[in-house]
Amino acid sequence: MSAFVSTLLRYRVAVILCLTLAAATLIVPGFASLTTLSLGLDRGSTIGLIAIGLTVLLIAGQIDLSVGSVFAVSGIVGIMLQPALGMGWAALAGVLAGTAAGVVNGFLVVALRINSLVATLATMLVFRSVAHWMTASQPIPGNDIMFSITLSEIYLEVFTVRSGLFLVSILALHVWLTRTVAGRNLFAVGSNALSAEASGISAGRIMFLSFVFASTLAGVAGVLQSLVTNTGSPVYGSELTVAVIAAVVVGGTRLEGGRGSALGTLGGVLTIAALTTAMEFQSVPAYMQQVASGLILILLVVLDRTVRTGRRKPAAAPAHA
Amino acid sequence: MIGKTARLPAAVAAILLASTAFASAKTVCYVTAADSHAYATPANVALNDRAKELGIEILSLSQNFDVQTGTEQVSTCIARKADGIILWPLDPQAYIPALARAKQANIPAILINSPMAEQANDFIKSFTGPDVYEEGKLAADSLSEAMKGEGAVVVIAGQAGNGTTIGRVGGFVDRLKEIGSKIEVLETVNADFDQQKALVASRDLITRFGDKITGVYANDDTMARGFIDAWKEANSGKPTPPIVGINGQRDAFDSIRSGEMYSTIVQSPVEDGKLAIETMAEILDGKEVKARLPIPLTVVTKANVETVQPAF
Amino acid sequence: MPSAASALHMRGIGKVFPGVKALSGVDLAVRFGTVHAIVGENGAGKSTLMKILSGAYAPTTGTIEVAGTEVRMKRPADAQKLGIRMVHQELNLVPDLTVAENIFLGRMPKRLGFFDRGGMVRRAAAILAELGAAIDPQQRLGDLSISQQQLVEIAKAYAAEPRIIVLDEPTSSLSEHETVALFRILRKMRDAGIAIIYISHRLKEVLDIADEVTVLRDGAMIETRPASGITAAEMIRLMVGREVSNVFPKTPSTIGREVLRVRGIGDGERFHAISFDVRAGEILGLTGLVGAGRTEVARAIFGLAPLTSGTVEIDGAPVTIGSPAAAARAGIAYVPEDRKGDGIMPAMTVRENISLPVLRRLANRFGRVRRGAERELAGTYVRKFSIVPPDGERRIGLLSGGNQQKAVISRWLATDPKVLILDEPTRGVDVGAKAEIHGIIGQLVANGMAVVMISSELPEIMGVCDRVVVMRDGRASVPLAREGLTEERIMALATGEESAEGEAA
Amino acid sequence: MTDIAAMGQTTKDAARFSQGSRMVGMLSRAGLTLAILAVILYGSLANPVFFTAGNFVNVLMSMSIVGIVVVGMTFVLVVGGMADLSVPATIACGAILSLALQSYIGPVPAFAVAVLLAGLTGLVNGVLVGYVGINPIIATLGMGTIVLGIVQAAVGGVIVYGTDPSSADFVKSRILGVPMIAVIFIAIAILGNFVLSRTFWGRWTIATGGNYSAAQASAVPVRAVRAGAFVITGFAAGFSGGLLGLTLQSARPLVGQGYEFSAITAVVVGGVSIMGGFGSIPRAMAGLVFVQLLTNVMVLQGVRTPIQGFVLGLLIAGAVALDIALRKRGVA
Repeated sequence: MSAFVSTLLRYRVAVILCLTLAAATLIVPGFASLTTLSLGLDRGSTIGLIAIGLTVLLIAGQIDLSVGSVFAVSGIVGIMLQPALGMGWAALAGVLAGTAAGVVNGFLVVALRINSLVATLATMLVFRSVAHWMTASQPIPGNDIMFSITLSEIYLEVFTVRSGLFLVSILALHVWLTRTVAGRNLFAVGSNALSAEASGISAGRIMFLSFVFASTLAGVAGVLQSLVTNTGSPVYGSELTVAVIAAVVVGGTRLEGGRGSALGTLGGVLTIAALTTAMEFQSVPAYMQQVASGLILILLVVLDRTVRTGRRKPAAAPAHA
Repeated sequence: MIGKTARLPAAVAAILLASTAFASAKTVCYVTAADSHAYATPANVALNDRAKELGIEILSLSQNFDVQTGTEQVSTCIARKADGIILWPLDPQAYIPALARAKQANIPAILINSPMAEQANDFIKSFTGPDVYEEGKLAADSLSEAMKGEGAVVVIAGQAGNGTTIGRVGGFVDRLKEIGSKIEVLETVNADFDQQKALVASRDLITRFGDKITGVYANDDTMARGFIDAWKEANSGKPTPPIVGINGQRDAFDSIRSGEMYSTIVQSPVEDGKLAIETMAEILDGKEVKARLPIPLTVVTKANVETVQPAF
Repeated sequence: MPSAASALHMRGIGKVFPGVKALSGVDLAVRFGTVHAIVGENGAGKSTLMKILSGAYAPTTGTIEVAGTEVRMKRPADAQKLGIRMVHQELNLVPDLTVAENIFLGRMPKRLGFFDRGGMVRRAAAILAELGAAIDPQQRLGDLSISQQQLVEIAKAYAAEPRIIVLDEPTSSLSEHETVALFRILRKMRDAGIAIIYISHRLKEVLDIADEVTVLRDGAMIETRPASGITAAEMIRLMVGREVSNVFPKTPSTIGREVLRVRGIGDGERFHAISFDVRAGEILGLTGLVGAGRTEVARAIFGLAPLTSGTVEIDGAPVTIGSPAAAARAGIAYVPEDRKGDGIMPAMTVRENISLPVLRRLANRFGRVRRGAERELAGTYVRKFSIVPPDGERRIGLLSGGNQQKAVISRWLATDPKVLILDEPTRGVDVGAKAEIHGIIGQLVANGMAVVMISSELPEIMGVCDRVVVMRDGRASVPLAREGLTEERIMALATGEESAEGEAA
Repeated sequence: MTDIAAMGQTTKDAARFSQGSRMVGMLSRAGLTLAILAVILYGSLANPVFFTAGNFVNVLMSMSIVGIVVVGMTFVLVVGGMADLSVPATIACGAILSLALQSYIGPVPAFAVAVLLAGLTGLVNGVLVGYVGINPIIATLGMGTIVLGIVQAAVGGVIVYGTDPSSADFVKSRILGVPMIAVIFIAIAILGNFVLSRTFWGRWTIATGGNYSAAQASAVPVRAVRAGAFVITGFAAGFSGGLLGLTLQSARPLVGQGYEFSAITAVVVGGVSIMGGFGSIPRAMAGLVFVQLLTNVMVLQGVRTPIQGFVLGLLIAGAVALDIALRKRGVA
């Protein structure tokens, strides 16, 4: 295939994003505006923050289905403890709750050697019921609505606290992945754990930390969500995990581990955010939105395949997470 | 390759074009619970149709039962500078900050179908639609009337943590206390408004309590049907204990005729939708509206089953 | 140089696995600035000994001294801190990182957590140049050929500036002239005072490179001798504890009609215009440098990879082969190169491994596999090829390499193919089993089967084959008759010093 | 000759390759049987109604719907396909169509069409996974959302009611006291077991899961086999969806929610390796029975619904961890 096409394929995420934006601008009146941008970013940032953690985890060759539940638990803790600790410390506690959840996942997978898909399927259920337990299945209100409102203030026409945090973190992730030794070691572990071990890299430690990192970020996202809505709810984030995994994979990160990029994830998150926003502007029914995002997911993964089959590896090597 | 990449914008375009065009009329932002649901769908349809008659443009966003999506969608509405917001809350308070910002932006907002916590009242012009808490109370009355104020009931509730569930269970329990009835609640199980889950749960409840069950309260008719099926499996021929459901579905009416159910509470999605948009229209015309505009709730028993229209 | 200081001294090393005594009382003394070879059949305990040396296993008994001081190694990292580096038989590289990143894996040059890619790439390039390997350090490792990766593995160990370097079958995937290059490097390292421990089945190479030779048998140390004072024959005797007269016996067979005819096949990438034919009762050798495209040709003929040009004929009738299943139907069988990866189903029993390609035939019309028939089939081959242990219900993963290989061959004989393609059938197989496998191949051709045998080991090619096709850079020479063929001639063709393009045939 | 090299290597791969594993396999299966007995014992002591024919019939009926999915899911896990997350969509497809089409083409054809379309979804999954080589999680996730979206669009999102009561009566009928639906489930389980453990296709499935490239080099049509597992699951899910629709006589698009995880849970608790190449229908069924009995006991004991999830989660982790621990012991 021609150089041009292969370039298109290499930057397929960016291409798809641009196409989406272009199409939206043409078809949706008033789409191309700063408000839309800030909206998209803000909506993207919840998924995005979790996606950052999951990107790291997927590169390490692991997966975490429990992020949605962690999201809820952290939010609840962050709200519940407000009377006792005050807003700031409560928020911190919420994030730490996420960290703790990550420790549990990491322990199950690294120490007990349980396949991460199974382990986090289990913790997904456990953390979710913990959320119901703590709240007796009732959403709990926070102290200060005004703070929630300021949290969703828009600065410089574009950024909310959330979206700002998201963008900064993902750029940091990009630098970390590409420029630091630890970042490269992460790829090594995801690509071939045994070799990494043999080269003196502690694969177990890296995987464990990846789980902690992922859950912590889910915690951050959860706390922010709860602060913005001034509510801790046991049902938060139940729809989230799938969306996040989709965003990361659309971003070209591979579930088998060893490959992925922060900017790709950014692209994936923005694509999905843009798509949703655009379709909502046009009152496209939710189920049609599902079809669209499903199609994009499959399409991009197929493209990813076609790029890779240029390589020596047999086309349909069994895909093991 | 090119072919593949080119197909995407086409797809997006198709999807986007398939939807309604944009106009300069007054635009009302309608954040609905879902666009694929037995009750919500007819309500949405009614609301949209009435809006056309009133010459109002509707921008409808579906939360698909996800609160978080909903809160974000309210922000979308604000950013779109809608002239009004009709919100179908799935949580008693999560939307409050968003509604507060709507008020800051001078966008009038009203709630449809489900109530929210008191703090919300400062930010909304009105709450139209059935009062799920009220429904709980009505159910309590109807059931204790059927049970002569004594006996033991099982409650088959909806999703844990869901606003409607909280209202309908809360209203029921509080009302029983209120009238100091001697009815005891044996057990409350969550069946997520799902007939199969209700069926499975009911089987276990029937095995567990057997004849102790002298009354049943289901948060909606679908789950009531689940209990009836379970009961028939367990002890065929034996008449069901008095069962009270909510919604007034067509098949619930049949069950009432055949005596399998004691009563249901009709809340018409059509009324629900219409009332909401009409109220919003008045607000847009600068009229004052009542803070609480209930849609009629009718308790349907054998007595009036032939005269009342089923909700859907 | 007897004066040189002791680099490594292992005393009374023993290792016991549940139920198995892997090593007992092994003493090993290696001096700096020498190449110390360790030879022995599979299961003699070489790998275990090396795993202990690399810190992967802890010895049950015994002590280890490195440079005169006793050490305890709990994990590979410990060994590496002591300057011990392994070059493993199965590569220890990371496909998704670049060559440079692989070479410096685990010890990338850092500055405040950040690493300078430029410096790393430059150093990697320098090292690769020193090793005379033409590899771009920026390339993704996964895109390299196996032999290139092998070189990267060696570069990786070398770059760590080790005091002791252990090479486990480093030439198993290297071609002769790459081997020569490797030896040059090894000598250089030795002269730089590094202690080199060299493990190999290839005794000729051992005699080339080693200063001292230690022979292991059944987990015990038999003898250590200066390489100058030992011959290949002696080594074999010490290894197997018996005299093996002719290593490659050639069983005579009558050569019949042409069975497989390959004309001008190519995959448009790794091999082009390959033509040859094999006759009943004939063994055609397919050799050449690794990466010359031998395996690719075999895989393509067997339908594991697509052909873009050329024709394949069986018994004069052209066949189109889209999948291994189709190949099997056409009467082609293939015993792959990578036994662990492409050969055996470790979790399955020997019986299940053997019956796999013929299951359909063994199944009744409801698809139910007839157990009796299956057992019988497996049993026949287990007996015929004296597979040890003689138990079809044993998990194949537990068998020795040689016996696994015999089972894999049996699998294909069950389909009674017309053509059998064997890809490095005796790699990593010990001397005894090697002879057995050659015996089996002998029987097959004697019964009129046509065999294509891929091998890098010239003595084997010379000993076993009737005709030889030499490949170079994806092109094949004309088939050369065995008579008057010398190893030198083959090397000349393989390395391109002499050219005899195959289009002629 | 004992080959230490081979031993060392087996310790790396799943320990089940080792000699000890046969014993360990039995041990872990025995463990599950013991666990089931323990639950039964506790149940009967804790609750009088637990150990009654009526209750066991309940459990049987409750597990039938998901059980049919479990049969398919077992194939997916054994072939190394990890999981089929499109199950909720295929169930919805089966349930909605088998009811919606009744009035047009009659109950039986409606059911057939519904199952066929579900199978078609499975086929697309299979092609994406087996032939295009996409990670199963992603492929089925994507297909799931797409199909569910289409189904919702098709019925405009409202509840679909059955129009043919006789079909309901059939499903609810009983044979010697055993509910028809359970009979169907058991029949399917037996069929599935036959295919997986006795036929060449089953052997191919296990081989492909065990070592893909070796199976391929052994003339096993690996791509088809991988795809097949997903087709089987598609049909199974469609079938159970159809039955679900008939029992309820009503169906909503989200009717299948959660079944994918319940199915995976049962299979995994049954000790089927998620990495493929190992497992059987009986194991999966044992897992299913255990989970169902436990849930039943919890409900009878009045454990709150959310807490049940907690126990279930611990259960999965516990079961798998135990299994792994046992295997490790089996090796070194």
